[in-house]
Amino acid sequence: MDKIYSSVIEALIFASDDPLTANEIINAVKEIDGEDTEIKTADIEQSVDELNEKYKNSDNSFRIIKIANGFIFATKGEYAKYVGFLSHEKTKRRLSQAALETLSIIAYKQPITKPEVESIRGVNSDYIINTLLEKNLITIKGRTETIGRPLLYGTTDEFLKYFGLYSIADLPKPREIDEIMQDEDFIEQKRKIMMNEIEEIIEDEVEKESDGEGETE
Amino acid sequence: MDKIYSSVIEALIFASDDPLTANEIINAVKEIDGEDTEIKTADIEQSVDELNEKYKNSDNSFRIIKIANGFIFATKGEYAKYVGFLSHEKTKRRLSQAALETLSIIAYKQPITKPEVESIRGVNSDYIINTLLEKNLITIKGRTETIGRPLLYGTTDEFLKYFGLYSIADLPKPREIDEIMQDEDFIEQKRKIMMNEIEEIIEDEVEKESDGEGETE
Amino acid sequence: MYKIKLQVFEGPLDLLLFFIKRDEIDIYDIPISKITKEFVEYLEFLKELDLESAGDFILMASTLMQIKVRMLLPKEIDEKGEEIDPRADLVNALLEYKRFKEMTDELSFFESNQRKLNYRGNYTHDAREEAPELDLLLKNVTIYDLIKSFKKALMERPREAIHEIEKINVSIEQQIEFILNLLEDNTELPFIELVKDLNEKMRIIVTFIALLELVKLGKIGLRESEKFNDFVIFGINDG
Repeated sequence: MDKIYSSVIEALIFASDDPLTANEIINAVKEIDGEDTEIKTADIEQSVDELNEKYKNSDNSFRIIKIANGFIFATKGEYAKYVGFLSHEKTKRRLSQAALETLSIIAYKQPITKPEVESIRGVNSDYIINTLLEKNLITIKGRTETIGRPLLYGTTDEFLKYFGLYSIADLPKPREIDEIMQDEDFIEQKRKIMMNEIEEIIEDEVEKESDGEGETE
Repeated sequence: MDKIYSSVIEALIFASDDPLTANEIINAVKEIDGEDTEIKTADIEQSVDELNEKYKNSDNSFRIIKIANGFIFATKGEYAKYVGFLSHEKTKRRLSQAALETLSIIAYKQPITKPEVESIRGVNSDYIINTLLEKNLITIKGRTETIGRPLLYGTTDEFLKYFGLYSIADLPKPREIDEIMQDEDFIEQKRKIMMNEIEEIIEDEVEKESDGEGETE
Repeated sequence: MYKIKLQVFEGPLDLLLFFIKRDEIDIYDIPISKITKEFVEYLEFLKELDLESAGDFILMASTLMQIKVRMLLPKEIDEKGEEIDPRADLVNALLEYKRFKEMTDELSFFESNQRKLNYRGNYTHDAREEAPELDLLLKNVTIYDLIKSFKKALMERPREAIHEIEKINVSIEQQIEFILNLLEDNTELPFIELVKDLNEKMRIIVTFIALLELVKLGKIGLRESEKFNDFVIFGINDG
């Protein structure tokens, strides 16, 4: 692949508001420069790595991330507070526990029916499933062949994007049941969650402050 | 001004939905890092110039431009062909709401004539029906015996394949649609009815239970 | 009653896991009587609050009581000759639920990380060449989008429902006459003008079909109008 395509790849990813797949990049290049242009998926991957190396060396505040089967530019986490202050839309509400719980079941067991989700959760899940459908985090994937032929649900690309995953295979595996029995506490996990909560509080504080600001001005 | 703010300025311009003015940047920085942070309009201008110089030296395919008193990122003109092709592709791939609506009516009411589709939609649907025909999502299934003998339309195997359906009977039934799309009040209503039923069962259980209790414990 | 924050519990399984953890209970040897008692106490509290998920808690209470009754009866034996623990299904349900509850924390962690990232906000000035013709394809459209559209179409449909349309007595032949009559008085006729007094959608549609029939027969011609979304009808004399 020609060196020049590195810039084209950069421009294409930069100009796309959705994660761009390697195939979409290849198609665009071949469409403009001819079918016989030498450009393969591995070239794209390599270019992205090189570009990211370059951004790192130049202290750029953004880089290309691999998400939802594609590539997209995103700012580094350390600028979140500045950006969050400017854009309130970006500090929108997190998902509820119930929503996360339901999503994790659907993500791992997909395609799965509502009765199956409900039997694992032990609670009626109509409303949560409606909400997740509306948020485009899950969708209908067909029907089972069993009695009553209930609808099957699965996760969407939006789900991958929301959680920053490249593919569904990137989800950590749920622990095996005997593992759960062994250590009840799951210390590492708790620590992580606690850290999230602290950040959350800080975020809220920042938001509150900036809200107050607006009122006085 | 600290060197570090160059990256913050970059991140802010990158993530802003609207052209960002120097004042907005200054406000954000002072809000997060304190009112007494040394940062002036001239610093912003200078940082942007330096950033652009950096992008030029690194052969980046984007740079910051100044429009309507604000800064925004934009990809360079030499990639216009590629970027143009890609956004065109994206528009093409999103089935418009009108097309989706027409497709859904045909899927549920097939075989159906164009006048019938139009009477449900309330608008002329020639163009959309032609597009759906071209995309092989619908096809002509025959003619009615009524006056004018209008053509009858129905969905294709391609349609089933796209939506992952085995047969057209697998489409969610109107009852299921209502269930999925029902509002919160309705769900709440249904739950209350269910709760009353279960409560009766449980009262019976408790009665039986307390009868047996005394004998063993 | 314990001071338990209500919203902490996502459902009855969650509550049971809380009891198990709090009292350091061996999940394979749950003291059913004790747990049931606590569970029912909590239920009373919950019913007062008229919580949405109360039904599911009541259902679990009933299951617990059934298990309790079965524990009092002589032990059942499975086909391998082993004793069946009446609590086995409950234990499995608890463990399965716990697996996913843990994943909830993982997802929450991913969510937090992702929220720190920001995507590009403004694409308006990217240099892009306009591409030619535009057509439509499917991408990321699912059955859910399809049924949502269907529901919307049916809810927003015009007042003339299909059963009403059937009652409208209009034929293509009638409308052919109607058009030809109008064209005797006017040499040219905008389509909008032609249909402006036709109230029912079906009558307009039939009139339109009649127009096409007349064009096919070579009795009238159509040409574009200067006005947007309109066209002009003109008569063609035979011979």
